[in-house]
Amino acid sequence: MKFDVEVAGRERSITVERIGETGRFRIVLNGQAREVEASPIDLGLSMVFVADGRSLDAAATPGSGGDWLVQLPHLDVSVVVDGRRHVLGRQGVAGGPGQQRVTAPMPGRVLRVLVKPGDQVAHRQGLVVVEAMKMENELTAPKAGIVTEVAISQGISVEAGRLLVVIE
Amino acid sequence: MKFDVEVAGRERSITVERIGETGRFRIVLNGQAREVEASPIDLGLSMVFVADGRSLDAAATPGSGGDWLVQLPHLDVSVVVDGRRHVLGRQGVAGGPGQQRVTAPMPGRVLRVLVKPGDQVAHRQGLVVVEAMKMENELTAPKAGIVTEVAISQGISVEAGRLLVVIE
Amino acid sequence: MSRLKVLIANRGEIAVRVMRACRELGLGTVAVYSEADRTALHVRTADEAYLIGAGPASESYLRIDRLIDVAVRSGASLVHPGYGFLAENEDFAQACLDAGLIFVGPPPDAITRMGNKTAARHVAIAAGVPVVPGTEEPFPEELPDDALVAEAARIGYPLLVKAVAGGGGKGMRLVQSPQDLLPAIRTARSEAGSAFGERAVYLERRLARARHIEIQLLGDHYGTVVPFVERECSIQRRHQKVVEESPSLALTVETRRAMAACAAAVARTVGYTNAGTIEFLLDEKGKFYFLEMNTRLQVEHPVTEIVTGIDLVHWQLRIAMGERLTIDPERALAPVAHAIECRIYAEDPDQGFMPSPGLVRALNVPGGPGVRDDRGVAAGFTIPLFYDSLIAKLIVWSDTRPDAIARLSRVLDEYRVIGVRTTLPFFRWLVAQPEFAAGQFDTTYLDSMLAARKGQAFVDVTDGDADDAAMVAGLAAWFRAHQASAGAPTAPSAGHWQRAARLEALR
Amino acid sequence: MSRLKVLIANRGEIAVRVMRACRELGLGTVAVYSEADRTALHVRTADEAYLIGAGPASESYLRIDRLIDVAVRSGASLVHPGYGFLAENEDFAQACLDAGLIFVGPPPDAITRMGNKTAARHVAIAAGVPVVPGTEEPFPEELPDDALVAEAARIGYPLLVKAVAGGGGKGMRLVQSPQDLLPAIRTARSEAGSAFGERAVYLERRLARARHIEIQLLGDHYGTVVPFVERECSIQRRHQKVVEESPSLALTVETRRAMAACAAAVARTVGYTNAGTIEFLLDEKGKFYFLEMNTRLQVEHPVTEIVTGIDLVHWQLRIAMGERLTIDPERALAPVAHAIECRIYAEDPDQGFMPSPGLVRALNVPGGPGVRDDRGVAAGFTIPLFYDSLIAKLIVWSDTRPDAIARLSRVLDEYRVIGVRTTLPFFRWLVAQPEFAAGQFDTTYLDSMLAARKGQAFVDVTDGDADDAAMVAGLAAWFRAHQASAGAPTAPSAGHWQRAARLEALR
Repeated sequence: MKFDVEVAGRERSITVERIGETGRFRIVLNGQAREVEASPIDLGLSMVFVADGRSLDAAATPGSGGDWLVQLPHLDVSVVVDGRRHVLGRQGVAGGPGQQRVTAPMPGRVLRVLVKPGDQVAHRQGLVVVEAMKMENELTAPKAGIVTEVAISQGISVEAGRLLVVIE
Repeated sequence: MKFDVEVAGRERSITVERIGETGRFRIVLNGQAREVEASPIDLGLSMVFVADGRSLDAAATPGSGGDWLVQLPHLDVSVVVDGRRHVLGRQGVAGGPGQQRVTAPMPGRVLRVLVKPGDQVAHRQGLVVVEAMKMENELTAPKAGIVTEVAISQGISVEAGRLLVVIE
Repeated sequence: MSRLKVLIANRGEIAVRVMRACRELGLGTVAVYSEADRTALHVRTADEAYLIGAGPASESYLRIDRLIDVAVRSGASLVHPGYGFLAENEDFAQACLDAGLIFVGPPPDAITRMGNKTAARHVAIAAGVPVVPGTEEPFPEELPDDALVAEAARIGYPLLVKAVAGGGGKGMRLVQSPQDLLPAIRTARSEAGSAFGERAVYLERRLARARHIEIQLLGDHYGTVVPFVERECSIQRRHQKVVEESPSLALTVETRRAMAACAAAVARTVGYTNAGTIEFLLDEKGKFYFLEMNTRLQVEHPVTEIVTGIDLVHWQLRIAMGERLTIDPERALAPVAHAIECRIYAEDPDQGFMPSPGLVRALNVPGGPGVRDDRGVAAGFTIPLFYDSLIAKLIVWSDTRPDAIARLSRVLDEYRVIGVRTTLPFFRWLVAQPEFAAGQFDTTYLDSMLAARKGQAFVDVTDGDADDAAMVAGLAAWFRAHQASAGAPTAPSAGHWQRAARLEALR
Repeated sequence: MSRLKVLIANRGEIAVRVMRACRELGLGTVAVYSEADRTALHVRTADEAYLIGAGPASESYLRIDRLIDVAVRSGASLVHPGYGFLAENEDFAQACLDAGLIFVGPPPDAITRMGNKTAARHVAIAAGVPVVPGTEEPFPEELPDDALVAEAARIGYPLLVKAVAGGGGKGMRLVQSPQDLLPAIRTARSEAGSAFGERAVYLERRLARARHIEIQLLGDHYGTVVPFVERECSIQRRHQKVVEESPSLALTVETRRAMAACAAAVARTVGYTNAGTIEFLLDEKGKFYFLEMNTRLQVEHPVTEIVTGIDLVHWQLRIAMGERLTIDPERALAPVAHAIECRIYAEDPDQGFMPSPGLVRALNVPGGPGVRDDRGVAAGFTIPLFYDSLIAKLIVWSDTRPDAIARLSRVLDEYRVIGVRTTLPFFRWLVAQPEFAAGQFDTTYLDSMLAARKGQAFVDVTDGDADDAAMVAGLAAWFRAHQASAGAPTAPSAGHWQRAARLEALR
């Protein structure tokens, strides 16, 4: 099977083929072929590279929209397989050039709205305070600009990814 | 929903109805009604009895044929829901009256066959030695009688539940 | 005779911790839970559990009336408050006594005197213990701004605005210069009001390069007070402890004994009983100052249990039931190992430690020698928004601090939480820092390090990592595809993914 | 400089245990695995892993040629054999040395002398240590039956038939009277041949009411031998240790020192290095007899690590790399706690402890104070048929034996393994026995207790239990039914059941 994957901003294509019956696979990535022993376990994979014996124990949790959260022993990374990453990611840096859409990085309650449309804001100036788990988290401007939209109001609950403020 | 259940050899019927939207249930068992808070977790259930607060954390793993392995904090027990227990259970005490079918309680290899058809055997006399995990396990006669069938031979591998010997 | 029951007026890991001690002492356990905690581990661990209200703590875990009601209904004899919530609330302690229940903690008036940070400073001074310079009385909310500014100038900058009812870094703000004073006081008041229902604050000088050292103690009802070997909690992010250890590299045995004596003196001055902790700041010259007292069990109590072999929660319960404290005081002061605790939170360290609540799909908790797992979350639990997002405390120990750090590194690599982001990548980074290994840090260390990183991710995705991740995702997609076509000869557990994908679709 | 690598020539919990020590010392880890162990925890834990053959141990973990080949290919410098498999095989130790590898264990000739049970008895006698009366030389297979009968009569009944190459109760049979002698010798030979590839056996008197007490020791390459505080392993089922603890209730401090001195004397006599254990029998009068030596790390080593705070596997590796043993001998003999280990097997105690291999769906491993989890199995692993079915070692400790037992009881209640039957119900029964609590047992205790039960189940299903189980199954069936109808408002994790049901159907 052939998949298009995107990881850490890099696009590549990958071919996965089973060899025989016993959990051995041939993977071609970046034009390079490798043989691995691979078996699914729980929410992950146990992989051993045949050439050098390297053992890799990884979790792979499917998200919505074709992305997987891959957890290697020392880091977590999102991989998109045959699809597009969701527009509303974890961090609100979506939007066209010049336009910055600040979204909620976690669910919570809007405790205070510090700006209104038309305000001039400096880089790192506070925009909205969201309370989650009893801690106040101040979301700041990713760049200097003018607030063109405030999409929430004080006291409401927001989901992760919800648009809060647009700055141009 | 109404279920017929069998547990520890006792048949009973049980009615499960959801109350409202928030994980509360009304269960009628043996003509007695109880309210519980119940939520599925992983392979189990968290249950709290509303009347006396008793908390019960149980695992319930479905087997084939409508039976569940229910694991209470201090014991494991099989429960058959709307179905029949498999004939080939863990222990070979199946068969008609007077006939005892001795089956393999675990997968393994038949190391030695100690009886042949026509043999008279005493209660607890050794019938077959099955090796599993490097330990030799001698399966013995559940009652005195005559061997009417030996269904395996030395050296073969057997699955759990496989018929080994019939005694009448 | 039916056995005694203990109501645990808390949730999460500390509720589970207390229940374990109850079990070991033959005591029954009664849990309370909010609607957000129906499947929480503390509910599953308890003998009995009672729903006490909606998710927000103010409607459940902070409702004294409902807690007392459950204690009475369930026939509990003792109430253990854990830490946080009502653990330092004298009204709750009093309400327990009024209902004929034993409160597993100090007497209400000791909570009142020591829980109020400014009153506690008076006690320390009366006990002859040096205090950090600061305001002697809390500020009423109506105090004019210029009075605040004048008082701050008297103390000197940098200074800290602290909630009188504070704890855990909430309602606390560092102020470097006069123009930041008033906004800091406003934020601190607001946070304190939300966290503790009490908006009063006071000011305290920020000591330069100070280390946070604290002394655990136990007191019984017969006048015996036993202080323990110190804990060091200087690794803090925004005034919240992140790593705690015992013993401290920064203390001589003489300073340990002096500090322990001061802590015991403070406790005796207020007739303190049960478990408590006196926090000190240690300056660069080895001089120490009383900071405040926590009139309860602390998050970091396990490091003390490990290095002394003494079970503090057992003793809390035994003292509450009237037993005499028979610990050898020399044993309490002589650590037999070095222990380090990390607080594993459901927070994304690469997004400014934003909370990352959600469904914990699976956990790989490390084992083997020298590891203790104090966890409040099991697989299948959805971490709610309403509370502190602590998943687990991971405690390691070994003979020496370098060995404990080597073990910590091994253990952090084994630890995996699937489903939510956690602070594990941050700890893997921290444990590799030379300053951490050398023990060269003070309470500002971590915030300075984090500020200098300017949000840089705690792990770099190398080309090799990206290749690995791509292969893992490719194989996972392959298994999912072959699992979907019935009867394909894949391993059974590939079904997890199908399930997971279906669950995502249901959201 | 690339770091040193260690090949771990084993599987399961001990392979994981050794890898943890390697990690903590900065050593790389190389695993080997059979086709039945592709997803085993020891493979997932290692830096590198190499397939060495089919499931049966004779085609994989016992293949010296393949192990040496992997060690050379991977660039390993050290080989750790764990316990079992080739751990006491002098040919393997020699093959490692011949290939320029460091064998983490004693020199091959010490294995030869002490691994052969009858030769070991000669060594003990030479060291001035009392031995259990028995045959001084092994029986050749061609020895006529009447010679065997005569020799047995000389020793006296009851007696034990023991494999010369034995260990772990394999190839061992108790003989009460002459008519059982010859069948017992046949079975023992057969089991020994299958387990160790060596059919020789010998006879030993069965001491009445004897306790199994053993002394762990470490020796370096510079002549230092340090013996440790004893372990008691009298709780045995069919000569296999089931529960181990340290210290023993049955020893005075004087006997401990005498036994430790004897153990060290035996080790010195053979120029022993690395970790080993001398097993003794202690009779009712407090007199002890050399039983045999295990020239390797033992399953029960964690209890010693806990009560002394000394990491034995670290020291195995450090000694192998040429370090001097710098342990304070007094510390090694002075326990600071009481530790108890239970071996959790995939066996069904209610079916005569028959193996219960299969897929482990989930595990709840207990945590909190005083618990160590040495596990070789993770959720999602299918326990194979080919090997010992040990899932995990559960070790608890506390200040005193009664406190440790109270903790063990708490911890056993928390422990749950979903998917396979385990010996957990048996341990819950054992821990409640008054003889166990009182420490009144010898090596025959457990077998007698089990025989007296005549197969009675370890748990009785009361009417209340049956009601509970019926309700759990009814609710589970309800959730499954509502999960099946799409969009029903059930909690997400109910999907597990659908998955599990589908997997069953695929089998």
